[in-house]
Amino acid sequence: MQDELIKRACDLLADGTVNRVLGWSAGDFFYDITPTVFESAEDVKKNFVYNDFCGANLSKYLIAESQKEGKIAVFLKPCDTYSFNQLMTEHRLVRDHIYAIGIECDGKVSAETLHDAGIHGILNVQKDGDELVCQTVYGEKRIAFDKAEDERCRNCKSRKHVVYDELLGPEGEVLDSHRFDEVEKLEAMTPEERFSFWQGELSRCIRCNACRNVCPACTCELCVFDNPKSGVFSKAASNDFEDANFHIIRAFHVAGRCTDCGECSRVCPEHIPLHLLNRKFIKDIDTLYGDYQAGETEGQMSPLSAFTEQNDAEPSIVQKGGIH
Amino acid sequence: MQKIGVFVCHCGTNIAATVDVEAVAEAARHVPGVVYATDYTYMCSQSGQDLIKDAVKKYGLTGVVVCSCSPRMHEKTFRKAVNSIGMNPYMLEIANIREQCSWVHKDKEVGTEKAISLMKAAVAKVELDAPLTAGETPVVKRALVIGGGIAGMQTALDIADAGYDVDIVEKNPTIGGKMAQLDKTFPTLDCSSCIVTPKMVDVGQNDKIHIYSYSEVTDVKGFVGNFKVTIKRKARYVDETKCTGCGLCTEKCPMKKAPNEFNLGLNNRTAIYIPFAQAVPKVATIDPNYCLMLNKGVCGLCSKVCDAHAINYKDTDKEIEVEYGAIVAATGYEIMDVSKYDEYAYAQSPDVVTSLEYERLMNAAGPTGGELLRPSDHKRPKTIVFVQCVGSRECDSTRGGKPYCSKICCMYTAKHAMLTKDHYPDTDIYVFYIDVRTPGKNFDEFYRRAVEQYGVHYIKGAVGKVTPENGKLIVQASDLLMNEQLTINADMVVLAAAIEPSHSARHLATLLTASMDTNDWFTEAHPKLRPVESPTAGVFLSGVCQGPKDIPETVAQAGAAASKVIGLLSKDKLAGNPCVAHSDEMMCTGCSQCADVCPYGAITYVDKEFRMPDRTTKVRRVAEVNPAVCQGCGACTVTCPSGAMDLNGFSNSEIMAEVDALCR
Amino acid sequence: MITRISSEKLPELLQQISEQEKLYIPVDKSDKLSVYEEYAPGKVMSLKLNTLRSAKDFFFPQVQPMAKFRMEGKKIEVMDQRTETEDYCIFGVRACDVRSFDVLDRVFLADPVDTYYEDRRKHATVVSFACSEPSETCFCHSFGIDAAKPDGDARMWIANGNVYLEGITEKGEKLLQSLDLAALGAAADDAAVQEVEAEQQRVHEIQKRMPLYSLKPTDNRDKELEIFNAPIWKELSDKCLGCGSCTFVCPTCQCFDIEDFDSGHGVERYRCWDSCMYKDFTMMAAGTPRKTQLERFRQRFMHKLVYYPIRNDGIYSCVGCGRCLRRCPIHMNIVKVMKAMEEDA
Amino acid sequence: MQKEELIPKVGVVTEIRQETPDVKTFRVVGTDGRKLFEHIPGQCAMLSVPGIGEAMISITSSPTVEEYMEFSIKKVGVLTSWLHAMETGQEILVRGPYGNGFPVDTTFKGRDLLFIAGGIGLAPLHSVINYVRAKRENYGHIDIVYGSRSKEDLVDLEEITNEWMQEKDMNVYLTIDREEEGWDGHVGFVPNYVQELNFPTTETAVICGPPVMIHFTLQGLKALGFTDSQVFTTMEMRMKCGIGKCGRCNIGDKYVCKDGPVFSFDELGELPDEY
Amino acid sequence: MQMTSDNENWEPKIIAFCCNWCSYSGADLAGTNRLSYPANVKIIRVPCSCRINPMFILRAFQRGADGVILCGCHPGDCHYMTGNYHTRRRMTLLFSMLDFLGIEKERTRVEWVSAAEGQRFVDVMNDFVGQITELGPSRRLEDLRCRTN
Repeated sequence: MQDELIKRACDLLADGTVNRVLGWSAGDFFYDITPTVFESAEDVKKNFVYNDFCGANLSKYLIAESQKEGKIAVFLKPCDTYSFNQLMTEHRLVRDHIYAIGIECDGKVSAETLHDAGIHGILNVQKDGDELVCQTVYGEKRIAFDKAEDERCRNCKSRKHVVYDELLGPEGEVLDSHRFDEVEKLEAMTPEERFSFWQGELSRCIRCNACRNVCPACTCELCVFDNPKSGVFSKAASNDFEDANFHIIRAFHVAGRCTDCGECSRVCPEHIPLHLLNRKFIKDIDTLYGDYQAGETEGQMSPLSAFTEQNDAEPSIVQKGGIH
Repeated sequence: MQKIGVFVCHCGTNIAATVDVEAVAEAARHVPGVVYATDYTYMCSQSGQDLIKDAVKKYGLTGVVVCSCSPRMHEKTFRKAVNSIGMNPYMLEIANIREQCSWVHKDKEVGTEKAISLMKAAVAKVELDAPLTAGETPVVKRALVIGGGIAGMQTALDIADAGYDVDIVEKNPTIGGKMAQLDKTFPTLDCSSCIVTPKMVDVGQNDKIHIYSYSEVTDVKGFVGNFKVTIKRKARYVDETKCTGCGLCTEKCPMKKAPNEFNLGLNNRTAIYIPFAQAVPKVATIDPNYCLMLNKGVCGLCSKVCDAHAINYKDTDKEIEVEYGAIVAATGYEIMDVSKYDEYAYAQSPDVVTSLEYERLMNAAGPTGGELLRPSDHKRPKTIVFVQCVGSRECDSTRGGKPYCSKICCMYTAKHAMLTKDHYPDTDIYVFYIDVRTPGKNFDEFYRRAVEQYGVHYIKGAVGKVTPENGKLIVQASDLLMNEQLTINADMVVLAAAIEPSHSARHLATLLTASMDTNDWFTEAHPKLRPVESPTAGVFLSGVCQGPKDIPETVAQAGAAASKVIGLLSKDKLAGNPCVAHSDEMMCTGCSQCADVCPYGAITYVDKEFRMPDRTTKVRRVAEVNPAVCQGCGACTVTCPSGAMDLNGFSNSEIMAEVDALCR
Repeated sequence: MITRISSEKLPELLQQISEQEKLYIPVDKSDKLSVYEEYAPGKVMSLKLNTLRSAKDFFFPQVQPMAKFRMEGKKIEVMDQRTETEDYCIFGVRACDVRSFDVLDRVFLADPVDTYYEDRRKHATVVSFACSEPSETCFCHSFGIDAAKPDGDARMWIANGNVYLEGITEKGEKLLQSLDLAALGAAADDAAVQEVEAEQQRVHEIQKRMPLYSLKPTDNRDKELEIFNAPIWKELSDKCLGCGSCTFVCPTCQCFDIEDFDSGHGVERYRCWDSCMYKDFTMMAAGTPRKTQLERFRQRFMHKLVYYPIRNDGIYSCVGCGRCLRRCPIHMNIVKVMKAMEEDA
Repeated sequence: MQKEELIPKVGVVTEIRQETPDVKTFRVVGTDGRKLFEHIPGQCAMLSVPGIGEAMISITSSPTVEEYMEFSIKKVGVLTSWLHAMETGQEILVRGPYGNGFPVDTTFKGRDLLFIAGGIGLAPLHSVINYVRAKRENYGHIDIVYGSRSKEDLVDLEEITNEWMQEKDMNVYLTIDREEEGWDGHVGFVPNYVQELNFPTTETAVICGPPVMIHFTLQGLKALGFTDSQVFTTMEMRMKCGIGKCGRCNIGDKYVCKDGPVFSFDELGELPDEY
Repeated sequence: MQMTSDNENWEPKIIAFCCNWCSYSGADLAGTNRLSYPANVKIIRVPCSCRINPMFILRAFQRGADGVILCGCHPGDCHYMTGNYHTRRRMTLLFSMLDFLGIEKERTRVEWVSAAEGQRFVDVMNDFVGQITELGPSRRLEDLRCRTN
C-alpha cells in the first residue's frame, strides 16, 4: 500500500498535476507519524509513510493548504472524506486547489493503546494476521489487532469514500457499526451515575485544546473560549463547571456538523472519551430527525438549521424519559 | 464606564403599593456606574420625562434606566424623551417593575427585592449598551392590494385618491368578490349590485389602479417600503388587451358543462366565459379544465368568431415581479364546506342550500332569473327552514366547526326571510337559532320587522335531523323555549354556514411573514390600537381576512387600511430597526449556517481580503447582514459557533450581564 | 544508608507516612491512567512508569487563586486568601519529574521569589521512585538523569520483592527517621546496597538498548541567533496544531497567565497555565510579536534548549520524561527538534 | 511578611489631567496618602482594575518627586478606556516597580544626553528627564526632541514650555507632523528633524515612540555617527507578570520585565529579531 | 458557606427567558390581570426564543440559577416565522445532552406561552418553581466561585 501511495504521489508531482502532497512522514519510532506536506519526489521517497499508525485526519490542514498557490494532493481515508465534504459544505476549502485521493483503511492503531496495554520499549511493530507483533526491549509482545485499534476504528461507521478525485483501492461500503453502544450504556445509567461518570472524566481535562485544534469542525477564526469578549473565555478550568461548560459548548457547536471522525478522543492526552458527547448528539439527531450523517454529501443542511413545523419533538421529550 | 441614571416610577400606587420605590432608588445609588437615582409618581408624565431629561443634562448621564411599567408600554416614550435632548435612544433600558413585579407580587419586601434585582439587570445591560442608529431606506411609492372584493376595491380607491399607484391582484377573472354575488344588503335591503358594480367600474377606470385579475401572489421578498412581489398571471388564453368583452365567444362555445362559480355551481357556463355581465375587467377567460381545444385539440370556435383575435391557446402562466412600498391583504372569506354535517343532509339533497346559494337563487341575475325555485325540481318552495350557526360557535373542530361567531348570519337570514316573504307572502319560514345577535345600527329593528311584520317563525332551538323524503325535507328539531320536539315538512332548508378565511390566506400569510390566529384570520398588530396593521411592518389588513365583518365595517376598515398605507407611502424614507444582527468579519468563517436559519434571507456572503499578522493577505468568505432586511430575531446568533454574529440591542454580552445580575 | 523492607509492607509504609503528614501517591485510575491522589487507607500505589500529568502540579497547579478584590463605590478591598500550608509528602516521583523541580526552582525561586510556588515547594518532602522498566520514549539519560537513582529528599527502589529506601536530604532523612521502619521488618545491611546496585546496573543495561539512548543535546548557548534564524523551524512547525498538550503535560513548562474572574460579588484574580504554543499567548492591543505558529513553536523549543541553558548554567529545560512524545497529536516533539538542531549544526 | 510581588497595592487617584484628546495623566498615592513605592526612572508599574484588566504602564513622574507617582496613559483598550472614564478619588490597583530602568547613575552619569520622543513615547522619558533636571549637576548638556501628530497631541506641553524650555543648558525642540494654525514651530517628522539638528555624537541618546519612528530615528542617528551602544530605547509593552516568570515577554534569553525594558541597541542587536 | 439543600432560607433562583412578542406579553398580561406567581422568577426579554444561546443557560447555572425556563410563541405563531422551530430543535438536543451528563433534566424547560395566555404563564411558573423547590439547589452545574454565601 505504502509503495503504491509513494508512486502515485511521485507521479502526480512529476506530471505537474500537483505541486505538493499532503501525507504522513515517519518519525523516530515505528509509530510517531507526523502529517507532512511534501514538495518533492525525493522527499516523498525518503520520508513518506502509510501504515497502521497513520490515524491523523488530514482534511483540516486543507483549510490552510488549499489557500496556497497551486494544487495539493491529499490522501484521505474513508472517514477523512466525510470531514472533507463537511468542510466543503461550510465553504472552508478551495476545491480547485485540491486533488483528493481516497485510500483504503483497515483501522488504525495508536501507540498509546500499546503503552496502555503494558507494552513498553517498543522497537518495531508488525501485523501478523489478526495480531500485532511488537518487538520490544523486553522481548516480543503480541496483541490482538482489534484490541490495539482506536475505539473509532473498532466501531468504524463507514469504509466508504464519499468524495475523491481518484481512488486507490475499493470505494468501500458504509458499515453497520455499534458506535452507539457506549452511548446507550450511559443512557441506561441513572442520572447520578452519569453525572459521576462525566465528572470523573471531564475533571481531568487540562484544557490543552488538542481536541478543539485537531477537530475538522472547529475551524473558527477565533474560538469563543479564546475570546475575552465572548463571556465564556477561560484558559483553564477552575472547577467542574468550567470543565463541563467547555465540553458542552464545544459539542453543541459541532452538533450536526461533527462527522464522528474520532480525532478528539484520539488526541486527548487525558483519554477522555470526548467522542461520546458528539455521538450522543448524532444519535439524538438520528432518532428525532431521521438518520443524518454529516459530510455524507456536500451541501447538506444541518439538522440544527432545519426543522419541520408539525413533527419535531418538543424539548419536554427529555423530561418525559429522554431520547433513546 | 457609563454614567447611569436610574429613575423609579411609582405609577401612582400601581408600583409604589408593593414596591418600596425609594429603597429601589437608594439601592441603585450603590450600584457601580450609577451616578444618579431618584423616584417619581408618574415617570411617563410630561414632568416625569422632564425630570429624566434634566438629570441627563445635569449629571452628564450616558445611560438611563427607567424602572416602570412594561417596555412594551412606554419604552418608546422614554427613548423618545432622551433622544429629544441628544441621547441615543438605545442607551435607555426599562426595568419592568409593574407588570412583572408589583402587579404579580403581594408582599412589599419581596416585591422590593425583586424590583432591585430587575433594576440591577437593566443597569448591567445599559453598562454594555452602545448607541445604535437606524439605517434609512427609500419607500417605493406603489401599493399592492391582494384581493379585489369590496375591501380591496375600497382600499385601492382610497389609496389612488391620495395620488399613489396601486395594484390589485385578484385570483378570479373579475373583481367584485362576494358582494357582487349578493342580492340585497341588510338592513336597508338595497340592491347589492347597484352599489358594488359602480365601484368596480370606478376601480377599472381609475388611472392609478392597475388590476391583475386571474392572478396570484407567489412570492414576497423585501421589507417595508421595499417589497418585491412576484405575481403569477395565470394563463387566460385570451389577450386582455385585445378582448372587447363582446361575449360572442361565450355564445358560440359548444362546451357548456362547466359549473358556474359565480352561481356557486347551481348552473353551468361555457368553457370560455365572462363571469357575469358587469365583470371588471370585462374580458373572457378560457377554463382550461373544460376547453375542448386545450384538452382534445379540436374545436377552436371561439378563436374563429373573435374579431379582435384575442384568443391564444398557447398562452402560459407568466410571472412578473413588481416593487411595492406597502401591501394590503384583502383576501376575504369563503363559505365553509358543510357537507360533513350529515344531519342537515346538505350532500344528500340539492334542496338543502347554503345562504349564499340561496342568495343566488333569489338574485335576478342568478340561475333562476330571480324566481325562487328549489334546485331539485324547480318548484317554488312553500316551507323553508333556516338553520343558524352551522359550523359557527362550535368547539368541536372535527367537522371543520369554528369556535367563532360568523357575525353576519343573523342579519342575512332575517333579510332572506323578509325578501322571501316579500315576493311570496304565502311561504312559511322557520328560523332555528341559538341566539339572535343584532348589535348594529338598525339591526335589531330589522330583525324585529322580520318577526313582527313578516311573521317569520323564529324558534330558539337546534335542528336535529333533516331527512329527504318523497320530495320533502323532514326537519326534526327542538324548540327550547317551548321545550318540545318539532317536525317540519319543509321544501327547502337553508344553512347559515360559517364563513372562514380564504383558503389561500395561510399561504399568503407565510409569504408576507404576517401572523395568523389559530382560525387563520390575519392577526392585527394590536387588537385595540392597531387593528388594520399586521405585525409585519408594511403589511396591512382590509376586510374580512382579519375577522368576520359586514359590508359597512369592511368598507370602514378598508378605508382605515388605505389611510395607513397612504401614511407610509407619503414618507420618502423609512428609518429601520437598528436592533439587527451584524457579523464581525474578523471572526466570521463564512460557513453559511447563519444564512441557513435566516427567515428573511438577510444574510449574504462576500469574499474579502484580510491582512494577516505576518503581513500576508488572505481572502476569506464572510457574512454580511442587510440591516434593512434583517428583523432582529437572532436565530443566526445562536447558530454561529464563533459568536461572530451578534444582535444589536440584545447582544450576547448584554444578555449574559442580565443573567449575571439576576443570579446575584 | 539503604533500608530494605518487603514489598508487602509498602501499604504499611504509606500508612505510616500518612500519619506523619499529608501524603500523595500515584494511583491507577484505569489501565490508561495514573494520577497523584491523596493517600487514604486501601489506596494502592501505581507502579506505572509515570503519571499522566507531571508532578509540577503540586507546586504550580493549573489554576492558582491569587487574591480577591471587592469594589464598592470608588473603593477597592484586596484580600489575600491564602491559608497556612501544611507539610506534605509526594511519594513515588520518577527521576525525570524530580529533576523538573530543579528546573522550575530556577525560575520561580529566582529573585524576585514567587511566593505561591515557594510556599508549596518548601512544605513538600519528595520521595522519588527509581525506574525499573523504562520505555522507548524515555530519554532522561540524555540530560544526565539517572532513572535508576533518582534525586529528591529520599529515594526508593522496588526490586526483588523488596522496597529499598534511602534518605538524601535532611528533610528526607527526617521523614525516614520519623517512621517506625523496624516495625515493617526493615533491614539496613550491605546486601541491600549491593542489591540496589545490581538493580541500577540492570536498568542501565536496558537503557542502552533504547532507541533514544544515544540522543544528546548539543550545547548551543553560543549559537542563539544562528539557531533562531535556521531554516529548520518552518518544516518542524509546519503541521503543529497550536494546541497546548505538550506544554501542559510537560513537567518543566511554566508559562502562565493572570486573569480576573468576576463572580458577581467580588473579583477573583487567579493565575493559570498558559501555553506559548497558543496564538493569543503574546497577543497585545498592538498585535503579537510571534505572528505565526513557526515563531511560537520556535519559542518553545528555543526556550527549552537554548534560552534556558543560557540563563541557567547550561541546564536544559527538558528532563526527557517522554510525555510530549506520547501526547502530541501529530508526534512533533522535542526529540525531533533536538535531532534537527543537531543536523543543522 | 515577605514581599508579595504579585499581589497589588491599592492606589488612590488624586488628580487627573487631560493632556491631549486621548492622553490623561493620573496622580496616584497609597491609601495612606503617601507614595506607593520608590522607583528608578524608566521603570514600570502594573495598573489594574478588578475585572477590567491589567496593563504595564511606565511611571511618568520622577523618583525625585516624593509625594506621589504619575502615569500618563493613552486611551487604547478596555482598561485604559475605563481609567479615562474614572473620576478622582477612585481606587485602582498598582504593583511594581518592574524592570531595570535607565542607567541614570551609571552610563548616563556625566554625559550629554539626547532624548527623542514621539507621541505618548514621551511618558517613559518624562520620568528620566525630570530626574536629570532634579540632579542637573550630574549630567552634561541636554537636548530634547519631541514630536507628535499635531499641537494638541503634544503631551505635557505646558510643563515643557513653562519649565523644560526655561531650564539651563537644556534645549527642547518640538515638531508636529503637519502644518496647522497657531503653530509657528517646526513642522516635520521626528527622524528627519533629528537629522536636521545634527546632534554631536558625544551625546547618549534615548528614543521612545512608535516602532516606525524608532526605526528611522535610529537610522538617522547612525548616519550622524552614533553607535548602537550609545542609543537606548524602552519596550515595556509586552510584560505580564513583571517578575520574569510567566514566559510572555522573552526576547531570546532576555526577559523584558527583568532585563529590560531599557535596552541599548547593541544589546538588542544580540537578541533574536522578535520584537 | 451554606452547603445544605435543606437550608430553610433557600429560595430557588429561576431565570425565565421570554420572547418579546408572545411570552413577555403573556407575562405582562399576567400582571395586568393581577395573577400572582413567585417572585423567584426573573424574566429576561429576548426578541425571540431563537435568540437564546445555550451559553446563556449554562451561564445562568454557573451564576447560581436553580432552574432556567425558556418561553416562546407557540410553534407556528413565531413573530419571526420560524424562530421557535429552531429553538425547539436546539433545546431538545441541549437538554438531552445535559441529561446525558447527568444534570437534572427537571431544571430546564421550554414552554410555549402566547400573549393571550397570562393565566398559562402563571400556571407554568408556579409549576416550574414548585418543581425546582422540590429538587433543591442546583449543584451539578454551579461555579463555586459564584456562590454567594
